[in-house]
Amino acid sequence: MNNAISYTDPSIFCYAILAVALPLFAALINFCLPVKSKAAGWISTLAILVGCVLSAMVFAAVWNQQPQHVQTLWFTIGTTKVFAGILLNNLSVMMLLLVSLIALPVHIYSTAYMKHDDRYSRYFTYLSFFCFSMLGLVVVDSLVLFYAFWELVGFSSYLLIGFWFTKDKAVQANKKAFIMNRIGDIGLLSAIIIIFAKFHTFDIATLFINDNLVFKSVIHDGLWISASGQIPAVWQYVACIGVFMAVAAKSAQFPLHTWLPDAMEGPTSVSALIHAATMVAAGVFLLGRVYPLFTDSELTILGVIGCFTAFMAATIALTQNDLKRVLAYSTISQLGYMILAMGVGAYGSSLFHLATHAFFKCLLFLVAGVVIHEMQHIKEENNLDIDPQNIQYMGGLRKKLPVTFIAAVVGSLALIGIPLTSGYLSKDGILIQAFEWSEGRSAWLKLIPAGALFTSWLTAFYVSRLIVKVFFGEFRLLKKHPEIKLHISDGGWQYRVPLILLAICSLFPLFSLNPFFYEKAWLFESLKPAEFMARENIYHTIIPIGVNILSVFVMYAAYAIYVKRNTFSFPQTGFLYRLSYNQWYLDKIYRKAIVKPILGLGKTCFWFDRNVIDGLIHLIERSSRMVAALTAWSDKHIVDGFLHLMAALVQSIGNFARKFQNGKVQYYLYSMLLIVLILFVLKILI
Amino acid sequence: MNLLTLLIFIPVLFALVIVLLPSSQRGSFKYITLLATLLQLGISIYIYLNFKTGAASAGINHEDQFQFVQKLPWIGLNLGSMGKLQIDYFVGIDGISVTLLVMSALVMVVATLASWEIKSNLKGFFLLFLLLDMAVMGVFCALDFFLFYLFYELMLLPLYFLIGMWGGVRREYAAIKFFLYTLFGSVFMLLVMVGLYLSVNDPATGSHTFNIIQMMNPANYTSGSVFSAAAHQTILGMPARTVGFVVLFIAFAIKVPIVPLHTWLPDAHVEAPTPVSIILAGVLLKIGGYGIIRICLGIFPEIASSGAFWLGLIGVVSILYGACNALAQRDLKRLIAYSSVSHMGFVLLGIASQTAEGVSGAVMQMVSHGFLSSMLFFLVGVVYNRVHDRDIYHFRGLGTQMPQYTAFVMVAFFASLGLPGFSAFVAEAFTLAGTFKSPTVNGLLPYWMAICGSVGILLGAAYFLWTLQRMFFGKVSLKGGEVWKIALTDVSIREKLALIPMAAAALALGLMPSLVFGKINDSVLALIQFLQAK
Amino acid sequence: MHDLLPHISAQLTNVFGSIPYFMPEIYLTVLFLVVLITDLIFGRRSVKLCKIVACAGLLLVLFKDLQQVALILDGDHVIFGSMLLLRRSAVFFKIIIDLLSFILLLNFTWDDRLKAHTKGVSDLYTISIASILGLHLMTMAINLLSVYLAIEMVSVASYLMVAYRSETALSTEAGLKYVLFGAASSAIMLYGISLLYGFSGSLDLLNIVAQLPNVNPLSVSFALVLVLIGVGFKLSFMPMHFWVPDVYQGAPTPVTAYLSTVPKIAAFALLVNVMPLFLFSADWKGIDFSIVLSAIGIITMIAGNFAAVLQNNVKRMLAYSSIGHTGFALMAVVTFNVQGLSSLTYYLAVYALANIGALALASYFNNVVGAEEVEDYKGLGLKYPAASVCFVIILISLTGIPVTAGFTGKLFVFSAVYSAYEQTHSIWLMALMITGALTTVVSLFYYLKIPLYLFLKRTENAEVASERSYNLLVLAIVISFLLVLLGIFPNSILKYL
Amino acid sequence: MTLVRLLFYVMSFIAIASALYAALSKNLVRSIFIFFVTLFALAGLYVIALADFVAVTQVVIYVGGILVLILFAFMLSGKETLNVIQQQKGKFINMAKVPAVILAVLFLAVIVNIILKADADNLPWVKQAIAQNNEITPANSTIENIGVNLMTTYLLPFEAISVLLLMTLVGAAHLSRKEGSA
Amino acid sequence: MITLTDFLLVGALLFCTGIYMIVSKRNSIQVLIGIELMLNAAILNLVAFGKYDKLNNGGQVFALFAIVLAAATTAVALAIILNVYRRYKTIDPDEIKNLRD
Repeated sequence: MNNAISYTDPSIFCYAILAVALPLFAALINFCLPVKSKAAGWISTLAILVGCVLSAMVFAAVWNQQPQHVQTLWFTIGTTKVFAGILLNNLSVMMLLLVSLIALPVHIYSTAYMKHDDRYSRYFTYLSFFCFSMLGLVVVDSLVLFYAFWELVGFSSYLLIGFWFTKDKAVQANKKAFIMNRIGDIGLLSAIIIIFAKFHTFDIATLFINDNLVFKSVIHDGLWISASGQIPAVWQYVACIGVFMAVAAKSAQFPLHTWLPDAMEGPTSVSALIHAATMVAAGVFLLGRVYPLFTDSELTILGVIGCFTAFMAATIALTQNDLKRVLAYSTISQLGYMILAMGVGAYGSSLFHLATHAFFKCLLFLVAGVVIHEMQHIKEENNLDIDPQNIQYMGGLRKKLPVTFIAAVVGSLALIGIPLTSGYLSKDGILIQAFEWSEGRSAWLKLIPAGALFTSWLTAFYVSRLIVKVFFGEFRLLKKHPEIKLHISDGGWQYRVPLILLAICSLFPLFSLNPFFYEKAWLFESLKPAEFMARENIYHTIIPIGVNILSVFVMYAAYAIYVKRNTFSFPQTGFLYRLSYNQWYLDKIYRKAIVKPILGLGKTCFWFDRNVIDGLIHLIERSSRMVAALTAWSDKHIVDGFLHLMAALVQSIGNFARKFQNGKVQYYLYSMLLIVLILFVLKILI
Repeated sequence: MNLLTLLIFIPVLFALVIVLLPSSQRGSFKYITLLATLLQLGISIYIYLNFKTGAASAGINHEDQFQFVQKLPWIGLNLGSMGKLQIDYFVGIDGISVTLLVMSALVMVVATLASWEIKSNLKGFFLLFLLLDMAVMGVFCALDFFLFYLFYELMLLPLYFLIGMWGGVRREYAAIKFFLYTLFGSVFMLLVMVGLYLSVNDPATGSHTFNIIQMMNPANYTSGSVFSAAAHQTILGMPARTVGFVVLFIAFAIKVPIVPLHTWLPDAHVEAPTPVSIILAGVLLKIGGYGIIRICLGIFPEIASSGAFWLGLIGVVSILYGACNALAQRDLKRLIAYSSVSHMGFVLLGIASQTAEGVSGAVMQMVSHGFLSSMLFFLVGVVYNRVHDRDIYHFRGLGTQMPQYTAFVMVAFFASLGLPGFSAFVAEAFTLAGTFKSPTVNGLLPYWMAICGSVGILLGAAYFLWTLQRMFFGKVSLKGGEVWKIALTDVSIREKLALIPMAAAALALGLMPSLVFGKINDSVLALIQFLQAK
Repeated sequence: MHDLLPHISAQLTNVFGSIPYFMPEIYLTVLFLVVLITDLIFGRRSVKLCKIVACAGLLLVLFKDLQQVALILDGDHVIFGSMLLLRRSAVFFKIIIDLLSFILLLNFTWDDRLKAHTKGVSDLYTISIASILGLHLMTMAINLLSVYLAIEMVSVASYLMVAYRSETALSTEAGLKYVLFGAASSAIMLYGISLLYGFSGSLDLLNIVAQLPNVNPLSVSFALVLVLIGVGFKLSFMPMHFWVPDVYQGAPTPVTAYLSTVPKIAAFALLVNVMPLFLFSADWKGIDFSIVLSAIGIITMIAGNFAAVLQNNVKRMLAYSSIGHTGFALMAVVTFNVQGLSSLTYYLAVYALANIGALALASYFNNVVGAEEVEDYKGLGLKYPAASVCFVIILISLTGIPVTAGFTGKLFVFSAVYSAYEQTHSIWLMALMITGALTTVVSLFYYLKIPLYLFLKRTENAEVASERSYNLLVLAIVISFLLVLLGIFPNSILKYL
Repeated sequence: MTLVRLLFYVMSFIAIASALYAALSKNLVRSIFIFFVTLFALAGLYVIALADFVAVTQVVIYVGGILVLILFAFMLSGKETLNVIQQQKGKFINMAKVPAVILAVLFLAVIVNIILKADADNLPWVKQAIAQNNEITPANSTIENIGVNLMTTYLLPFEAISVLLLMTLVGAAHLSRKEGSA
Repeated sequence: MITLTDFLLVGALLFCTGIYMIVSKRNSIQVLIGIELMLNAAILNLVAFGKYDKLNNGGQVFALFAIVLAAATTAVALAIILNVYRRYKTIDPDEIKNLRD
């Protein structure tokens, strides 16, 4: 135990560890259960429920207090001691609570949602395992462990995306997700290694919090200098790039975002927990952890990328017809906001948005789950060949699914950022701070807040489109197949309770008693940087008003376009439409520009192995017949294939030696005498 | 009785039993072999538990710091003017050997369990198997170069026959290729060994010696001898010590194997029967790495430093080249064979870095790869035994067909591709950490090598995931149709017995790397210190 | 006569004094006569008797050899005027030769083809005993006359043995080639000897060396080259090796075993007796024969080993391999030091043992399945496991892979050369070693062929011949056992060498 | 001395000429008979070199022994054999023989060269022998000397060659024997 | 005075004639004769030098031994040649090449 910490209450750590470990135990127990056992769901839920309570206790104890840190020696390698421990500060306890809080409704929801699956207990095994990884990720204190949980999160996500592994699309999606995440992992690993090589420690507390070694290091004259030595400055950039790659992969930022929409092949409850609320937020969390590593210019780049991602994803979301895909792109877009916030120094707002987004996006996904579940129900009942996720078939569901509809509306408004919702508080904070930040910077950088602003209107549009298409108007499927009968409802309490719970959490009271001023939110106040300026400039007033008024217009426009159909509609063949519909063609580009060349490289290498390194013997055989060819190839043979070269050499020397053995004794004598004579003469002459 | 001697020669005792038993008892051979390997495992674990750590028992270049030592005069001749010939039976272990020893013992047990599939000519098979077992253990324990070489060469022949007689279709080609490659390396190693022997004098007796530990001390070299560091002799125009290092390195590098000396490996692995593949991948490749650490680095430390860049480069090339090749394979076994090339590249990279992290990582990688590759080959063997096909394209949806098997495969694959929690992650991460640290600590390797190495990890994910997706997921669709469907039963108890220890070992090492690091740390530090002192 | 009178008594004293140092050879002569008489009296039916007599007698000779070990403790002895030199190495060579000859004599009747010879095998015993006598002389010869006589004695006996199975074409063909090649070589050698004698006026090599500085070195070198041809014929090094494959293949297998081993050992003994006299004479100005021998060694290794790769006939392959081994042994010779000599002795003994074993097994497989070509060995490994395993062990030893005696032999030769290299830094020695190592790998190509066919190739033919040559099998097993034993504990004989 | 000298030249010429004829002749029998002449001429040369005993031995053993042996061998094996063996194809000047000629000439050149270089007549030991009266003069009888030497200095080879001859006898007899006869 | 060099030259000529015969003649017996010629050349040398070796008679005794050995070798060679003739119906060494690579 490290006793450098001033205030230590051991029970806090026990609670925290227990909160992390309980889901693991649940996973282990579930793994041993028969695959169809229904007990699994309740075991997992119980684990997360207890975990949630414990997290709350930890939160209460640590929030706004001194960071708590405890560690024990894990192993020693060389002279380096690698510690394992727990670091509890505002950031981690917030995440701890957030994750367990989101996970709880999702668990409850899942018990119903996965009820009929053949591998019910496997699902909860994986889900609990994910919770364990995610919770572990937020509390660990060492970069090695952080990386370990980081990968485990990706791994459990891999398992869950591919949960229906007989579905080819699901399998391809999970492979893609894992490899994309792997790219990020490599970045993170490189960054960790660089940091380790630089500071000789993996301890996050030492690096970023207590001693803040990273912050104290400087870049000077092309060297990255700190008390522990110096390395070329380029490696500081590489480390940042590495971290950014990790963030981009996990939080689905351009250019590594393409896995997230595909990941929607997993069960919807999984999408809600992992791909909306928790795992994708891990990237932002990572940024929060290693924030001091980034220099100002690097943060700017971060901001640019975040802004671009937010914008791009929003444009794509405009035209998607798959319910979950729209939500996926909106997630990407919102994550872009968070990264942007980090980039512009709005550290607190970013994390605030992370928290609020977790609730309302999870809510929206669960809503989508209900809708899809019901659509699936219709499809199976009537033997239809439709995609249950396609919003083109939906409409008017507000009557059939009232609870779901209300939840959806709350979630959407939060997503758009309409006042009284939590989304308003966090998003406006980001916008305002972005504008403040751009103050006094070059004109190009003004594009960042502008882009963010524009994106928020786009958001308003596509969210409205979604809600309108799903819940308003008339049921389009019924129009097409008038014969079908509808037996759909909101479902049992396992569906409703989570929805209601989350809907409540998406409103402002949880975060702030003042529904209009983001800086009054308690979460923000605890996380904001010390030098935060009070509201004194014009942005604090203009932006909320401007944004929201225009948003309302946009929403109405959407309603008008999709329900009343009394105004213009989009040309569905335009370039912009296609660009958006095909997700900016990024997948195709990746396939052509990266996947194919790599596979090609593999094939080339193998070809090289077979034909050049290995096939030399055949080559030599042929070339010995063609003397001309021999010279051309011999170079390669000498370099690579000495074995086969030797075989051929042996043969030719052997043949040469054998040539004398023609069975004629006089010839032997002749050769002998001649050789002796020649050798003798040569010996004398030389 | 010295425990190491016992450990080495137990297989021979049991082999004698098998020789004496009539063929009618052939059913019992496998149990006898299993007993022998289990006994070995027991002894090795006992040794492991009783292995003392601490700077005073670090080993490396201090004879008195080795443990479980047995030193008996073996061949001693008075050669008149040429001094005395001194060859000892000298075995002992330090931290680097002990973990490999335990790993090998466990792999041997698994290989025995995999030998159940062997149906023909059992007597010959198990005899050769036990002989190989003995040689392998001997290599890890020998501290006399002559003895080392003896065991080293002794591995060749059993393997040749094991591959050649019980192997696949192209077994002759594979066997000969394997044999020639390795013999090529070792014959020249013999020359260097003799040169070293003539250069080194045992200070205690004054005679020439094959003692590896004595060879590490520059003071023991007679002035003016070929390999004396002070003499700056040349062989064919090149500095003699460089030549010596390169020759030894090539000999071991063939075993490791490195690109471009690796082409024997895919063939040998593919054609070998499963138990032999397991031993090849699990143990034999480690002997190359072990040899490089113990002998190349130990005897020629200054060359190892000046040539570190090239070693590292070879390591990086092996990592990337192996991984690229694995991407292109259709044959599952071949894929795994190439992945071995890639993974063993990390060993070389770590060794080249000459940092504590790098070398520890390399040793860890050897141990870890020992378990994981054995497991992987065993898993391939499971499918191959059932339907005699290994083509990835011929299978689909095995996850439904053989769920438990798939679970094991996933464990093995993810462990291999470096999922945290398993040993390979710790090994590869620290190898890379050591590599990256190298420029600042000793300036041997450039920074970019670590980055390139990490790309290898990425490629590893690609081919393993692709295989998973292709073979195990999706709807069941098998080339052999219903026949295969019936044949492809899930893993049996025996197979589980073999697989679970491997998976458990990999997991245990991943969670508690100190199991390995704790034992090797002192030795590694001593080695690094020794290398820096030169 | 008057001139000689004063010397006669001294000469006679010398002769009588020499006899105690000559006991093994006297026993051999008596043995020769006994075998001859047995042969004559009992005729063709006497094979068994001849064999018993010959083998028993040889054991006696061996015993006498061992007694000689005591005689040489006080130094070298020049006996019979200056005809012979009895020294340490000669005694060991003789012991090895007799031991191996004993095995070979046993072996003669075990080969079915040779046994079936219509004219009986008993004459072969007579001839071989005489040949062994010649070998004994060769190991000790130090006088041009005794050198020539010994070589001729062995050669003539060899011609007879090769052509022994006169009813088969191949045997006689081999005989013809051998006799023509051999007679020509010995004629050339004799010419060289006559020149040497002419240049120095003496037959005693020690005197000759003393005289040579006064003669044109080029002329002496030429004479020596011609003499080397004669020795080289026996050793079959390049370019005197052409006869080897044909003769080894054509000769009866036990005879091949004989030819490829003991005369070679004796010839090496001769070489190490004679060459150093010239090389280390301070006044020697002619050709540097250590370089010549190095070059010859390199070429011989290459020619022998590389040509063997392409052979399919087992005996022929072994013939080529024996050429390669000669080259390797030459490596030990060129060091011309004590270590080189003892490593040479060890190497040759081990090589000979292994080669005898290999040919015994060739005989064996010929007996049981009529196999001559490598292809005929296909799949025999599992039918005749004991013999096949022995074959593998023996071939491993020939290749020089641990833990067989062949490896230790190679190791000792390498270390001898290495230590010589450390002193001289001669590039030739390095080249020799590298060639030696390379050709070891090459030799694997062909040695491995036999295990490859025995074990790896499979055959549909499932029948197992009932008749088995147990004697040969036992011999092979004993030899393999010895090879492994010597591989692990080379000390047991090395400490005497 | 001139007579001896003349005799030497004559004998040398006969020896060489007959040897060349034997070498060039295609007819075996003729070749054998002309070889007689060579041997006789050589015997004459031996006499000139004051080795009368050797000359006699030459005549007895070579001419009487070896050549007769050769002839008898063919006589005994039937006339047919002789005919087959005698038949020779080809022309007098045969291109195939050119390499052989070149080899022989090369050898001759080398040997002559080294003989001249050696300067045999001025070798120290020869001079010493002359000085110490160790030279055989026509007055000496060599036979006694040889006899004594054979029994003392060369006793060992003398005895050894007897074994050799016995062995040859046994072996040659064995080879020449018809199969099946004991 | 007949010099030693004269003898040596005669010997050399005979020797080379012998060499020519052994590599060129198409008849084993003629090859044998060639060998005899070479032997005789050597014997001539021995005898010629033997003149200056009265005491030891080295040259002459060696010549005697050489003659006897030549006889023995010839006898063996003839026996073999006869056997060859029985098997091959020829004694042309070029025709007898069953043993070859």
